[in-house]
Amino acid sequence: MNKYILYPGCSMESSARAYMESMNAILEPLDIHFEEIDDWNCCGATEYLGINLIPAYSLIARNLALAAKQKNGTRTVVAPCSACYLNLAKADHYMQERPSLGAKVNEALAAGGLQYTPGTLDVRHLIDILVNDIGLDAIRNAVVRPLKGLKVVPYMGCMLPRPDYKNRWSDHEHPTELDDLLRALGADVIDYPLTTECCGGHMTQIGPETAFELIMRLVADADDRGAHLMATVCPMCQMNIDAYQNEMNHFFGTDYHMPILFFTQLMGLAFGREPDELGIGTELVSSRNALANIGVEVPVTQEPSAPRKKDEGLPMPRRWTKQEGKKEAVK
Amino acid sequence: MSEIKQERVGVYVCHCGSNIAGVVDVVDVANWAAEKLKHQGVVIAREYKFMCSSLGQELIEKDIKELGLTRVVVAACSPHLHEKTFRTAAKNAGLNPYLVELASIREQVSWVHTDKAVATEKSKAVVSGAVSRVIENVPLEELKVPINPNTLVVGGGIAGIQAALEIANAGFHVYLVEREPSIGGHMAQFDKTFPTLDCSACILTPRMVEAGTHPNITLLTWSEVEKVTGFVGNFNVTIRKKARCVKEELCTGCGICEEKCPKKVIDDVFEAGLGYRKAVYTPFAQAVPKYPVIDKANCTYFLKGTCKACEKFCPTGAIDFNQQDELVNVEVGNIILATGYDLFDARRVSNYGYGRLPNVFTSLEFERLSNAAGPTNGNIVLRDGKTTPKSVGIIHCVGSRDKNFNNYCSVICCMQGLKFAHLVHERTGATVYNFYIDMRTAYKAYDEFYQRVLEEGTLFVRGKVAEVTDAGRNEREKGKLIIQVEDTLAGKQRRIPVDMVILSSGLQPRADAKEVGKLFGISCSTDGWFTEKHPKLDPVATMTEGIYIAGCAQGPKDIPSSVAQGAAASARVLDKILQKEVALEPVRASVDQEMCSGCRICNGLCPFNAISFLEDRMVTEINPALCQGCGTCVAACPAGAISGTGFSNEQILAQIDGLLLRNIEPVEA
Amino acid sequence: MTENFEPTIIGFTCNWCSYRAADLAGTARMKYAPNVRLIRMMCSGRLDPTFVLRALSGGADGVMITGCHPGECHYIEQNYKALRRYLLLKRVLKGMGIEPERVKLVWASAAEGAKFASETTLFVEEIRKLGPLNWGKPTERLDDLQEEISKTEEVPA
Amino acid sequence: MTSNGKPKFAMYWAASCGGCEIAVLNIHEKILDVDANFDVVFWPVAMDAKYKDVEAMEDGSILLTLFNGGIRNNENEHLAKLLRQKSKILVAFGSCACEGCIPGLANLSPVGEIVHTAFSTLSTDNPHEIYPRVSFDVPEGELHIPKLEPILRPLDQVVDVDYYMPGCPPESHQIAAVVDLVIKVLRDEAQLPPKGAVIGAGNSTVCDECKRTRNVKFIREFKRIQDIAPVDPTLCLLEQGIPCNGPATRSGCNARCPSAGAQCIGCYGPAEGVVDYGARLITAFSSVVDAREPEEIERILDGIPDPVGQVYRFNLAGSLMKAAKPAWQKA
Repeated sequence: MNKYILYPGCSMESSARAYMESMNAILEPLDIHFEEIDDWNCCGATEYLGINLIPAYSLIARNLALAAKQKNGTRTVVAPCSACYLNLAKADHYMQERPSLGAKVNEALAAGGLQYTPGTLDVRHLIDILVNDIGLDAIRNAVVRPLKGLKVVPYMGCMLPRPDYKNRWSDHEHPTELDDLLRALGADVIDYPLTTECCGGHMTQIGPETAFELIMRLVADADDRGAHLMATVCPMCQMNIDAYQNEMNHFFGTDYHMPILFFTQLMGLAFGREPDELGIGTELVSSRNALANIGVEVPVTQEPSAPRKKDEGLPMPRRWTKQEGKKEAVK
Repeated sequence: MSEIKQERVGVYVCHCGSNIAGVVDVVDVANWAAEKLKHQGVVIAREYKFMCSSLGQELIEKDIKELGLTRVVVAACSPHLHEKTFRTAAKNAGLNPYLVELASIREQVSWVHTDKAVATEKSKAVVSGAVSRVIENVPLEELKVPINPNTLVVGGGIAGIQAALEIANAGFHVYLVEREPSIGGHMAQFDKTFPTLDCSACILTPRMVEAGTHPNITLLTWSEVEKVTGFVGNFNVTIRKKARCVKEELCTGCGICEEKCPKKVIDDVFEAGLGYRKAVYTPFAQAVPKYPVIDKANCTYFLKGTCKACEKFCPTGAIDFNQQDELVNVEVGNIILATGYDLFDARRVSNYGYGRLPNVFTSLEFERLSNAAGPTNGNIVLRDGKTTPKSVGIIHCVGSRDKNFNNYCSVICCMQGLKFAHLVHERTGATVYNFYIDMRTAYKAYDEFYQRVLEEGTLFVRGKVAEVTDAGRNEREKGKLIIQVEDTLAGKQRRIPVDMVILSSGLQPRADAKEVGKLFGISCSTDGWFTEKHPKLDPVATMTEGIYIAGCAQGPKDIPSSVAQGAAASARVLDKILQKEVALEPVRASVDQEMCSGCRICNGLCPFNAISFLEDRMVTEINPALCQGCGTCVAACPAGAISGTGFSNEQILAQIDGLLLRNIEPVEA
Repeated sequence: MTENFEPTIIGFTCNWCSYRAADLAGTARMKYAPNVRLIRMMCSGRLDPTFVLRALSGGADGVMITGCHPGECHYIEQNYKALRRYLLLKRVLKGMGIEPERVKLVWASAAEGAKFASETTLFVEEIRKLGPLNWGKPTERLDDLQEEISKTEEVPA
Repeated sequence: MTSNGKPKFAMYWAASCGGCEIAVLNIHEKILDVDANFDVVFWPVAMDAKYKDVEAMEDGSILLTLFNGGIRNNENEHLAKLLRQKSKILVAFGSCACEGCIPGLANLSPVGEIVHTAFSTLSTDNPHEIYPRVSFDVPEGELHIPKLEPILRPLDQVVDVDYYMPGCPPESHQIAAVVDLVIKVLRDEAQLPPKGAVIGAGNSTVCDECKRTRNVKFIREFKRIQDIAPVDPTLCLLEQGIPCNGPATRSGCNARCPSAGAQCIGCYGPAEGVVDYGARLITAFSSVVDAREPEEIERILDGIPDPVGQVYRFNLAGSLMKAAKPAWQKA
């Protein structure tokens, strides 16, 4: 029985519900038991730390303080989302590295009767415990339906391997943990050079053109290499590539159709679970055709979002009109 | 208090130009010594601009003769610099050289303190300590030890070969030990050498043959040194001669065995992993000695007990599978370590993609590519072995001048990069980019070579390459290796697609340098290179008498410097041999067997086995020849029965009292 | 009083590593506290605890013992013996009521001039904080034993 | 010379236990030689001579004075100076006079604390906390008792000593030998050794006379003798992990204690020419410790719980440091 404390994070319950469902689906065959931190709060994602350090770290450290109180025989906090993992790891690291910060944060936590001594907990990502604790052999043994014939591009994202405080990853530029795991599922894993390139993060809100450029690079290269779909470990990466692929195509006048799923969804398939139990089909860029390669029938549960009908009223202004001039693809 | 000895002490305080006098009030120190230390025996105290000058030394010699001095204290620089000078001066004046003490008031006072008054007071204390100590000095004679004229050279690269030849030509015997089956070192792997573009083999092999056939050189290849005991002039070295499974006396070097051997193995030593060799092989055609070796790890006979093809086809029956390793014992007087370097492992720079992107090559791999005797017969082709690249990027400083890897500059990678650029131009006509941060072409005819490569049309981009990737973003980049670099002269980021990338990687100490250093009793610098006695004035000697270093083992350098150091080391060895005997510092320990109770506490303390126990008389004895004078047993003897010359208890205790100025004020009751 | 207290410290160095580190600090003109007066020995293994006791009882406020890093001793392993003596000596000093921090062991190789300089200055500050040792010189006058004892109680009439 | 032509002999005991006096008697019938050859003029333990008798003697009239005991109070000091003045040969007799011995261990604490411990601790029934006073008025007049010196000093730190005779107590066969020597000197049949020499002892260390076999020592653990059952009767005690002071203690006692199965505790003091006895033992014990890592060395050294007592049991007052810091501060 592998016991861990789970810090799910907001996206797991909203935009990345599929990640949560597929994760829960693979726990039982791998004998993993998660105990959620009760009354956990948001981790500040990528923005808050950039705005104001002390309240941001206090917000994050509150989760660590709660988890420390709840230590049920394990000191490892697992965060499936890369942004949550990085923020928790940063809080633990910098509270130790800069005692003055630690003191101020503890002062803030004291208001809620909480306290956190840095170093008491090990903050780790889901794929880290799957590959290093559970081990690829155990995963291989649990595979019932090998994903032979499914060409997958492993996309780790940029938050996981850098900064690597505790030297957990095989390499900072080209980590192979996701490749190995997908290979253990029997999939045809493509050697993907952009595995830790950025997906744009919250640039989709601040500077869409930059985000589209980054997303286009990822999708284009995956497509060139003949990938059926991409697999990722981070809700933000999944959302950016999945939700904005259509607008990216529109912006660059390209027509890519590169589905992107969570690696736990593929693990679920390999463990013999049905697509609807894994949230497969809820993605915007449908993975129907991709998964057909391995004979998996994805039910059409949701009408693909039909383009908005033209109503009779005055035409809506286009959202990014002021960039009209530079619309053609960056050469 | 011990009664005041009636020694007549001379104190000499050096200005050292302004090095000392600039901070320390030398006149005040001299006057203070004359006045305050008079009751200890100081009869004269002078200060002079340059004590180490001949005039300064004459001052001492004159005083010794005229004033009958029995002790001399010179307050100047570090004993490591001029202790010998002042000891010789004393000797010339008839005073035993070991009755001279040097008080360091330059390196340890004037150069490191700013407050003049405090520095002067400290200098007085240091002089007082030296005077109290020198009174306890006793006359000593240097230990004369005969020098064995034989020499051991470890490492058969160009530096080792040069050293061996120089000594052998001077008529003395050399044992040349080389770990690989043949001598030649890294240089044998190169195609051309810069800046003359000489063919490396053409200028190296004659030297190898000369070394291989020289009557005064015993070649011990495929061998490693296992144990070294003894000291300068009298080293006893145990060498493990690994079994070649080939009887050297029968083998003619015809190469049939290699031809017939069915087992192909990747050669990641000589061919740098690009080419293949057989299980029985000689590393390259011009190998010296010509005898092949059997690689037991890959030979089918040793794995499964079958095959034996080589034995069948050998015309002279030279193959002998049950040949055993042999331990050879040699007596030598001096040892030269020329063990060379390891190439920096370019895979550590993961964003350059070596090991992941097929068409990224290291410098040694390119040397084999461009070498006519190499796996591609000199054709520069991509990893598929067929297509000739149309554009090549050469990246300098891979792993060097980088705080994540090696801080130092590896000296040769710039010229090596230029040589590659020229060879690619000459052989393929491809466009060549060189990515550098500083072009270091410092030695003779090096910069001219850089101008020539410039004129040949090589495109130079000054900038540290950020990444080599195969993720092309547009048609121009598809299927190519894209070099992402900030062109600091053009002031913008550039993405340059090329077919092939060559990493001009830096040099690194041998992986086992620390262990080898410990084996020979020398230390390594923080970067891992062997530590020389003095970085500027004594680069080929080490702090251990009789052990010398040459070539890249001492630090990254090019072939001319390695050859020069090889010759320099041999010159140092020759002057030791011609002296017939070496004078060892008379710093030794000895046991007063009357007082020794045979408690044996000291018996386990000596790593040089100089301490032995006489069972019959139940007392301990120290062999002066083996004793290195570290003094550990002197400090350990519970009965105080072991005394040490040069650093005796009396000297050190007196120096402590002197430094604390306890000898100045009359000691209160 | 301790601010302008200038401690006197005796430093023992080994000829091959720490003495050369001191020389290197000199040639590199690194500045460090002038309170340490160095004695050169062939090896840190030559250090006899008598030297440390002689220094402390002779007026030194602290003793710094330096040598090659373990494993890099010119005589192969003699610095380990210096380490053992240092550890037992500190226990005896503690038993004698002397702050064990007054004696410090520092490894510095011939290439670590900077470390030698910084460790020296650091040690001088540590000793300055501890204040003078003044061995054998009473810090409080004891006029009369009687007055010392009577301080403890009043004899009933 | 006294009226009956025999040389005068005196013996005095300062801060000591009287064991040295008994040791003199322990030379059995040889005491008659003493009486035959000497006129015992002053021997407080044996006869009722008064100080003023000694003060009345001419200077240097006592040929041989055996002075045992350290200088603890001002009376000891007065007598030491007096006897020095009156004696031709003054011998520091026994460990107390030579180096302070067990009374010297008082130098580990300030003198006020010593008196406090003596007069009002658990084992002393002193409800009214009555303390000794140097002078006290009584109807008959003013009473005086000697004043304690701040630290105990060996004889040679107070007066010039001619010879030293170590041992606690000196072995009776050694005392007998010295008596014979002095008698021979009287008859000009022998020469007195050089001034300041140690007499009545050997010039090596206890191991020289110890019958136990000795090999090269590699100690992994120091133990107390009572924790080893059974103690090997023939093997060197130090080799069995018992911290034996024999290697650093002067010979002369025929290794009395090790031969009786106990470790030597160092009562014969340092060997010839040794500056500090304790330092010799510190270096001896650390030389046999078989460990390289600091933690491992510390573990082994924990086997000597009281290092000061182990290495300075008999010669604290005669060592370089003479006393502990607290004792110095109020001196």
